[in-house]
Amino acid sequence: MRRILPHPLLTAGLTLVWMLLTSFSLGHLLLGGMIAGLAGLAFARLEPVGPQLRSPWALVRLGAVVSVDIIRSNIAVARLILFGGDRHHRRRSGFVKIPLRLQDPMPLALLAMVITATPGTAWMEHDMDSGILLLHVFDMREEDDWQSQIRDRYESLLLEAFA
Amino acid sequence: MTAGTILIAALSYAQLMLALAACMAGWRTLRGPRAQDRVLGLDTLYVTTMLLFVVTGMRIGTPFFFEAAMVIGVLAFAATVALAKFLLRGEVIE
Amino acid sequence: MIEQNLILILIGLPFIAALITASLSVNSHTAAAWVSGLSMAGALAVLMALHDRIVTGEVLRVTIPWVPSIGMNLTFRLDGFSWLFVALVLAIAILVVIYASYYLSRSDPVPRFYSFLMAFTGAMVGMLISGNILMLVVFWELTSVISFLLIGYWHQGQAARDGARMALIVTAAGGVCLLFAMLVLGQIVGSYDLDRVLAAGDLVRGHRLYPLVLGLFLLGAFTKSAQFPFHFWLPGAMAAPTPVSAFLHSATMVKAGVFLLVRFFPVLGGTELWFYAVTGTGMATLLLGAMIALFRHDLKGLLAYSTISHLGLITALAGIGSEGAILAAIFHIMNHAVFKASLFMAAGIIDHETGTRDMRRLSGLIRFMPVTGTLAIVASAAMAGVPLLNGFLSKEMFFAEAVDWHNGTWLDDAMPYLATISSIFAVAYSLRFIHTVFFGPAPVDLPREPHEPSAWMRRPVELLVLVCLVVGILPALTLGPALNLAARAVLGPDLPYYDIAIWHGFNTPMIMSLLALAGGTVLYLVFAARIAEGPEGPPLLHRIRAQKIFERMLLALSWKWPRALHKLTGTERLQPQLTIIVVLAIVLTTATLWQTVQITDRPRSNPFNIAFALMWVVGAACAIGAAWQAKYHRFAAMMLLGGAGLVTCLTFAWASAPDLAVTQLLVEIVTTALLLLGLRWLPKRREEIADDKLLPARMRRMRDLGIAAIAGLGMAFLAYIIMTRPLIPNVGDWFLRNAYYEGGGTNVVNVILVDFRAFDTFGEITVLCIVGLTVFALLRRFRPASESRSSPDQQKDIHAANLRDYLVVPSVIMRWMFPVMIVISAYFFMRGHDLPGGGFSAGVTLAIAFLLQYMGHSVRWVEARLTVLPIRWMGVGLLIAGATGVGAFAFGYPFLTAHAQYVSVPLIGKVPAATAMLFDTGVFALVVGATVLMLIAIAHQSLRSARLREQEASEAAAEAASGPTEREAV
Amino acid sequence: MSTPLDTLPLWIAIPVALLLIIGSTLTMLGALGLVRLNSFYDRIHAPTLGTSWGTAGIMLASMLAYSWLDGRAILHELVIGSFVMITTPITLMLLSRAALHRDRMEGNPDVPPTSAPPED
Amino acid sequence: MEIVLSTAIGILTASGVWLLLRPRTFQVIIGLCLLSYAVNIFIFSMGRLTPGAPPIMPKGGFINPAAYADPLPQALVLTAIVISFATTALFLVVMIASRGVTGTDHVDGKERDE
Amino acid sequence: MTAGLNHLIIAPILIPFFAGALMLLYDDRQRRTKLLISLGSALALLLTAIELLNRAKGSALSGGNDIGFYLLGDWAMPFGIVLVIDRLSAMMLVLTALLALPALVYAAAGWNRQGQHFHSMFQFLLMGLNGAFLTGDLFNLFVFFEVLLAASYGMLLHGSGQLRIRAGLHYIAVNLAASLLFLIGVSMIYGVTGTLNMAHLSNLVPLLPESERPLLHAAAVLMGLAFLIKAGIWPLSFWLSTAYMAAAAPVAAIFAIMTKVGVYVVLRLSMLMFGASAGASAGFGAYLLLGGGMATVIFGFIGVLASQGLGRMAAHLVLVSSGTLLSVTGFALMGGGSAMLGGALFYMLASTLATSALFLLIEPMSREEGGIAALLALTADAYGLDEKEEDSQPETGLAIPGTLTVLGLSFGICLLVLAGLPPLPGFIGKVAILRGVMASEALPAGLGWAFVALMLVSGLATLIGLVRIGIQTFWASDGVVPRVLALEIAPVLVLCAMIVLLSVRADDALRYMRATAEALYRPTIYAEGVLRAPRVVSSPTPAPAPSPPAKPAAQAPSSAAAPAPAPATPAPSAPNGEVQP
Ligand code: NA
Ligand code: NA
Repeated sequence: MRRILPHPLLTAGLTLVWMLLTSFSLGHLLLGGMIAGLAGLAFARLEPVGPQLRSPWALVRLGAVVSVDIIRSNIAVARLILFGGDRHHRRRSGFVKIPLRLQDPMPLALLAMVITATPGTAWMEHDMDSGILLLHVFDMREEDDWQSQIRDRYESLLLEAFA
Repeated sequence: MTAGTILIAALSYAQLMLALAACMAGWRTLRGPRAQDRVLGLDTLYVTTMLLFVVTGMRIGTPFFFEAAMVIGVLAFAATVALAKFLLRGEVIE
Repeated sequence: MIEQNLILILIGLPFIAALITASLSVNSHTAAAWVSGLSMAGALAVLMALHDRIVTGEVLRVTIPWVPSIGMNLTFRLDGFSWLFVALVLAIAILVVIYASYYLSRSDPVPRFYSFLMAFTGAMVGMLISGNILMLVVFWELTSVISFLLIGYWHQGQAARDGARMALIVTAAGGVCLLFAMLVLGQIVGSYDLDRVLAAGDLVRGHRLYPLVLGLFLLGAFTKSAQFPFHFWLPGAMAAPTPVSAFLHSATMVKAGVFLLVRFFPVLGGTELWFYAVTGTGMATLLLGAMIALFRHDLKGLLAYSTISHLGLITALAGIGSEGAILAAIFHIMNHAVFKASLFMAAGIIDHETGTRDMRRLSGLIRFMPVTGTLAIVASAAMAGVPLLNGFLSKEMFFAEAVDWHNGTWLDDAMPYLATISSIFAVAYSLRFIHTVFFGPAPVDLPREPHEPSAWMRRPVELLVLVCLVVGILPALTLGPALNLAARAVLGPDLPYYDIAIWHGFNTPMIMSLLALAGGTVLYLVFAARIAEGPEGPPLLHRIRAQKIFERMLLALSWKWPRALHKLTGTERLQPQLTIIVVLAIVLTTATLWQTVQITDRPRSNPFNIAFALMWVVGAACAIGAAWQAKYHRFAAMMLLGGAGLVTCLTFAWASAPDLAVTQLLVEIVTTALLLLGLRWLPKRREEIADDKLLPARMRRMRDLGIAAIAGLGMAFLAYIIMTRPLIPNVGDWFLRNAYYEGGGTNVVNVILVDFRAFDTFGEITVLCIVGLTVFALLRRFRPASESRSSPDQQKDIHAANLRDYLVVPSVIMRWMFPVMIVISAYFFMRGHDLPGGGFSAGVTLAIAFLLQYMGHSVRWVEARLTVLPIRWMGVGLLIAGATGVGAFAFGYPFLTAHAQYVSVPLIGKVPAATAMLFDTGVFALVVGATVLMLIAIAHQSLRSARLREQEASEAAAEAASGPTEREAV
Repeated sequence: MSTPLDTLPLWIAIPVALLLIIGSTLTMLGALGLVRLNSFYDRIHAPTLGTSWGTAGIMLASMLAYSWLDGRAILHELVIGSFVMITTPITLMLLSRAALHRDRMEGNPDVPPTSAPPED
Repeated sequence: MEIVLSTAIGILTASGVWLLLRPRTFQVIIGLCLLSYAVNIFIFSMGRLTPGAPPIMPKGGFINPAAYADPLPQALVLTAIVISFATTALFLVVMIASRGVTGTDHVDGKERDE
Repeated sequence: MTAGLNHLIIAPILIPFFAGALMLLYDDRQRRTKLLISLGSALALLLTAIELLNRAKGSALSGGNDIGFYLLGDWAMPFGIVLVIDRLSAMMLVLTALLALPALVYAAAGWNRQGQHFHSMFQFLLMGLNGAFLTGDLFNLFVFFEVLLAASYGMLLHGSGQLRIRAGLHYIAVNLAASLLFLIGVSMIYGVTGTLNMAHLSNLVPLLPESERPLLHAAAVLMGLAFLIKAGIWPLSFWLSTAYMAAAAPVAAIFAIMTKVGVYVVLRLSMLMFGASAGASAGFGAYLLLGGGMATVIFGFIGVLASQGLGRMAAHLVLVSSGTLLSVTGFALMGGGSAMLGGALFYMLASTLATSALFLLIEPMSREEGGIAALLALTADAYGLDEKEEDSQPETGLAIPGTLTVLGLSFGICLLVLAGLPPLPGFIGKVAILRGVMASEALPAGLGWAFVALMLVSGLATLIGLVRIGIQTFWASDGVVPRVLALEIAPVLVLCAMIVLLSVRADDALRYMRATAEALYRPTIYAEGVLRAPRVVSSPTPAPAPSPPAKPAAQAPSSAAAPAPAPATPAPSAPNGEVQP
């Protein structure tokens, strides 16, 4: 089974993509499944073993958190661009160093997506040895604790999700 | 005030906004000053164009621009990755 | 019938002999001589056999069709004139063959010599008996070409090469003129048949093109017969072996020109123009040749100029063209051939036996070679015009014509004087030849000890001298009838019989002859010593060396001027070439449209859209920006190019071409990657180019800016006027109507690509395949410039070490995108026939998927996991596409006939199953293969360079380890 | 110009229009940021407006409109939206890394030194 | 709208021609790319502009060809795009090969004054 | 060769295509197999071409449907793409095959090892050439031009090295510019006339409204420029000499036909579009072609005289030949008559064979010690780390005796042909042309005389130049006789033999050419023949006859969508009337 379907989740996901693109019909389920299966086989050549997903629920929670954050920061950044900050506060950007506990590339990639997708934070560089992530923050407010925000809001969920 | 008029207005507005966005992205690409700024500008231009594909498709009433938008959405990053990697390493494939 | 076969044998024999001798081995000297001699004898026998028919005044003809559609046939025509001439050629040929077999050295490639000689004889005979004026030119040119080979027989010497080349160029140029003349003549007469041409004299002379024909014709004849001012090639040709000179330069080739003059006299002659041109040239040549001959120190040089002079005499006679003159001309042709051939042979013997031809070194040879000496003396006397010898007779006839014939022109009046003067010189140079070579003290310090040659080498000379004597004493019995026959063949059967006697009484010509003899003797006696000490050539005149002039002219005409002109009218640089293309396109289009093009009064137009216009503001800015930056900021230019491309894609979409938008976008992405891959090997431009700020560079830029602006305006104008024209009915409508019913697809563009015009796609994928292969092949032998061989700057810095893991996180996403892109690719492929997409888009998508993996990892990493055999993909893709096309044959349809059907599949429903899809599979496979091949082939260069660097580093390390002392020494 | 969109009822048309306006405005603002902001590191934040809610707004609008027209859920745009979100990080990560690298190589004091421990 | 597109073609052409006449290979290749954009749009415009009517047909039924964009120029442009992509790639490789063997990026393989 | 299906017509395209594609599946080291495939293909091409020629000969002027055509995809005219075989194209096919075979044999002496995939590229070049000769569709012509150009880029660069790369860069840049002009021209023609079919176009030109005519002419000019660049007209020909000189010998030998493709297309299209029956467009471009052609001849022979090496000289001889043909085309547009045009076609045949032979001779003639081995060593890959280059061994073939004699003889034959000296076909061709020009009443007399004089002078200049080189090579060089392989000299001898044969059978050849020229003067034969070409399926409704599976495409959708497709598909039965303005 593993030889024919090395990445079942991926295959399922790609079949879904196929059906999203075409239509939800039996024919396309079969065709899409076949193509997705082939794609999975090709992927297995690059990555024989997939990620060990422990808790999908944590990922769902992460998704919810992130969605809210994205909307919020969209508004914030848009306002900052238009008005350059408010009366009390001039926008000040800067770099933040955050030591990460994540080691695996896969969850790191997810974290990168999260941080990038959220306007206002940008992933600069990450050192694999020390685990330090360099973040660029669009608007550094004193009251924000970026370290804890990243580590607690996102990283912990990711740590929970992946083995 | 029919649905059609509202939509046409919204679509025209969206087209205009996106075209303006494209202008600004283009300006950054042209202006620089550093290479990374240009790449960023071009990347933004790509995204803007993609959105413009979708909006124009809606405006014209055909779904046939979807593929073009998808090419940008799914594949165009390869071009910007190549550009960024070139900046970083001086060669695209090592 | 039999005569015709005989004529064919006559012309065929020499060529057959040439082929035989050519195939003999290098040292079969005797065999070659025998073959040649026998074939000549055979030909002569054939000729004699034909004599009976000729003598009745009959003209024998035979025609073998060759290219009848342009009137060029192998027509041969033998009459009294050509018979006599052919007889002369063959007879002398036999003698030359005998002579040559003793003359040529054992070390020479003798069979080749005979082969050329025989071929030449064949060509000469062919020319003489040609009954078609085009064929006459054919043989004429052949004699030039073969004589080139003969003169250059001893090509080890510079003189032989130069002489041969000059002879060829002059005579071939004349031949070209002759060809021109014959073509026009044929045009006037309406036939190339010699008989019809000869009969059309009045028509030709009355034609407005007569001067042109005459001029070209005479150029041909004069060059061949070495007439002034084209005489200089003949002395140069003396570098040829003596048998060649004896044959070509006395008896045959040089006579071709005068032969032609005589032959065509009935057509072209008899006009004042003819007289002035021909007789004038002839007299000038006669005089000049004789004068120069006197001053030549080289034996063969003297003979050559003498030949020139005698040819001038014959030419002058042909120019006069009276009955007597023509007869005299023919007679002198014969006589001159006989005595000059013998003289050349004698000179050859002297050269052969003493090792030199310089008259200043030769002396008193009569003591060592009495027989040869005697023969030479007799022959020289004939040349000088001493009575009782043949030369005397024809010269007398010439004098008689000079005196008796009148047409009231100044040239006519001057002729007797000029003739006498030249005769004086002729006597003087003949005397010099004899006196200096054979009399006086014994020679000193000759290269070889002089002695008589072998008897057989002398036999031909003996025979010829005998002829001189016999003809000189008994002209009426020997040559008289033949001459009359020949003259009648030229001038017509009504010609009265001319008796050739040796004594006409003590008349003016006789006085002139005596005057010449006396004057010549005095001249020589007075100036002998001075001539010997003087330069090669007459006083003053020797400075004007025609040969030198010619050589310089040739050098200028054929080398210096062409080189200068070529530089002026051509260029090897790319920019001017491209400029010319653009400018020509602009100029010619403008010229075509100027004041004729109409702008339609009811233009089509679509409503203005501000967003679209704004997008083109971006597009235009990007395009101009790219143009601006491409020199110093390549990277920026590339991105700006991408911007312009993006707006182009949007335009396609906006104007209802979704397929184009998709394809252009995909191509954009791959092109960007390609350009970047290439940019690695174009090191950054560090400093501005020095000349850039200077005025010329600025002027160039201004000019190019102007051209570019006009080109842009022009294209915009063209596009505008056509876009706004009302739509004419076009074939496009048909595709719209038939795509679904006939092509089985709803996306008309795709149906066109894979069905209606699938053949275009078929060609297009082949192009892609070829380019892929070319890129691959070229990069296999790629060598980067020295400064790009090292790793890029970005990787050199100390900080670079920190970049180790920079790809770890991105590469995860890039890997995961791989299967996604495969699915997207499949999606594009599947929907192509009905919606935007298709094999090409799918293929490029998959290629991008591969590219992404290469970028996200290293070449080695990817290739350890994925085996992509791009060339295999390409081959298979092409074969699938081709096989799909050929598949239609099985059903009786032409190539690429598609078979479209919607097949009902259980559970799934109707699916399109067009063979076009199979074709598209081929396209897909090919595009994947070719695109990946191109990308990877370039990418591999980095790997190669890196490996090379490693190799060099390890070698250097090894060297450092092994030889520290050497390093210290350095 | 009449399009099939004319047949949309008002209650769908209004959210569609709103989403379009939000999406395009955000994208425009993002681009504006690209023009107005002063340093590269600031500017790198701007385009994410377009790739997040800019894209989302317009894609949602399209999905809504076409789903109504087709009478079934048209979720094409979901694919584009999610892949834009997935792929944007790669570009921006590599780009910011490149910018950092270039700035460090030039000794720009505004960027923090490498966080990697010095190698020995 | 035609005027915008014509202007666009004109500007692309002018930029392309300007670059085509420059001495550096990279300029030439960028110029060729720009020119191929211009020419592709030009070909496309020969079928006149018909916005909003892609040549994608309904499955069956009567078709009014006038209501759709002319598909033929589009098919031609597609072929032209592919071919110009191929030749651009080729020119690029020749360009870098030339840079490699001649040591200069001048189109003539040597600097002007040499 | 009447109506109907005849796969033989497409064979000249498919044979090299499949051969080339098939060889991609073999590793480049399996040379013998590749060579065999390649030679087999070339031989098959030759036989096919000769058969096509024989068929074309049978029926050239019988009137009506007397040309062969092949409807690709079985689509009705003028919508689909058509291949057309007539005397002219058949002749070009034969010529191509005649050049290909010797070049391939020659390449087997070691040239094919200098780079990758030589044989595939060679086959694709043949495919492109044959396609260009056969196609009856303007855009398809563009595609095949690109095929042959792409292949020629590859072939020119074959073996790499500085000279080739530099020449290649120029060659490619110029041809890319030309391709762009071609595209502009083709699309304008479509925009103005609404068709791409050459036959259809020929019919439409006289009917075109006057307002559109200038645009048609402008399009023709732009397209013409593209062809003329390929044909090497002055001043668009400066790329040519370096490119031909730099190319490897067998490549240059096949390149001898490349300029002729340009000439062929110019001739074909100008006679179709601007022939005597073209109404107001008749004779368009005649003076341009004549002037350009004569300028090319002048430039060519000046170049011949100015050249130091034989390679460059041979390249300029190509220009002389092509300039002559272009001038004659100009005369033909003025109504110069078939005698002249036929002569020119004959001359083309002869001069192409001779230049090809000359290109093959150049290398052996100037070969020093070592020959190909040295050449390979020069180009051997310093970077070939990936694989061992076993290429560098010289071919151990049979060296021929009497090398210099054989070389000299071959050189002499080429010289005589190119200088237009008797008795070889160069002379015959020239005489035929000049005779025709002088006899023609339609031509301006002054131009005719100028042309005649130019022809003669150019022949003389050729003679001078070639003799100079010949003397240098064969007479002035003392020293080692080069080692020349039988594999290298045999192809030259074959070409020379063909030249000799051509002069022996000159009358047959000339007759053929004249008939070809006559056909060219009657474009309606071509146009009507093509436009009436019947499909295999006569109409979209199923045929009642028990024929093989009648075009199912037509039935399937109609059975799927119930109503009969009658109103939607009236076109295919009326190919002619419908689309005319
Ligand atoms: Na972000
Ligand atoms: Na003496």
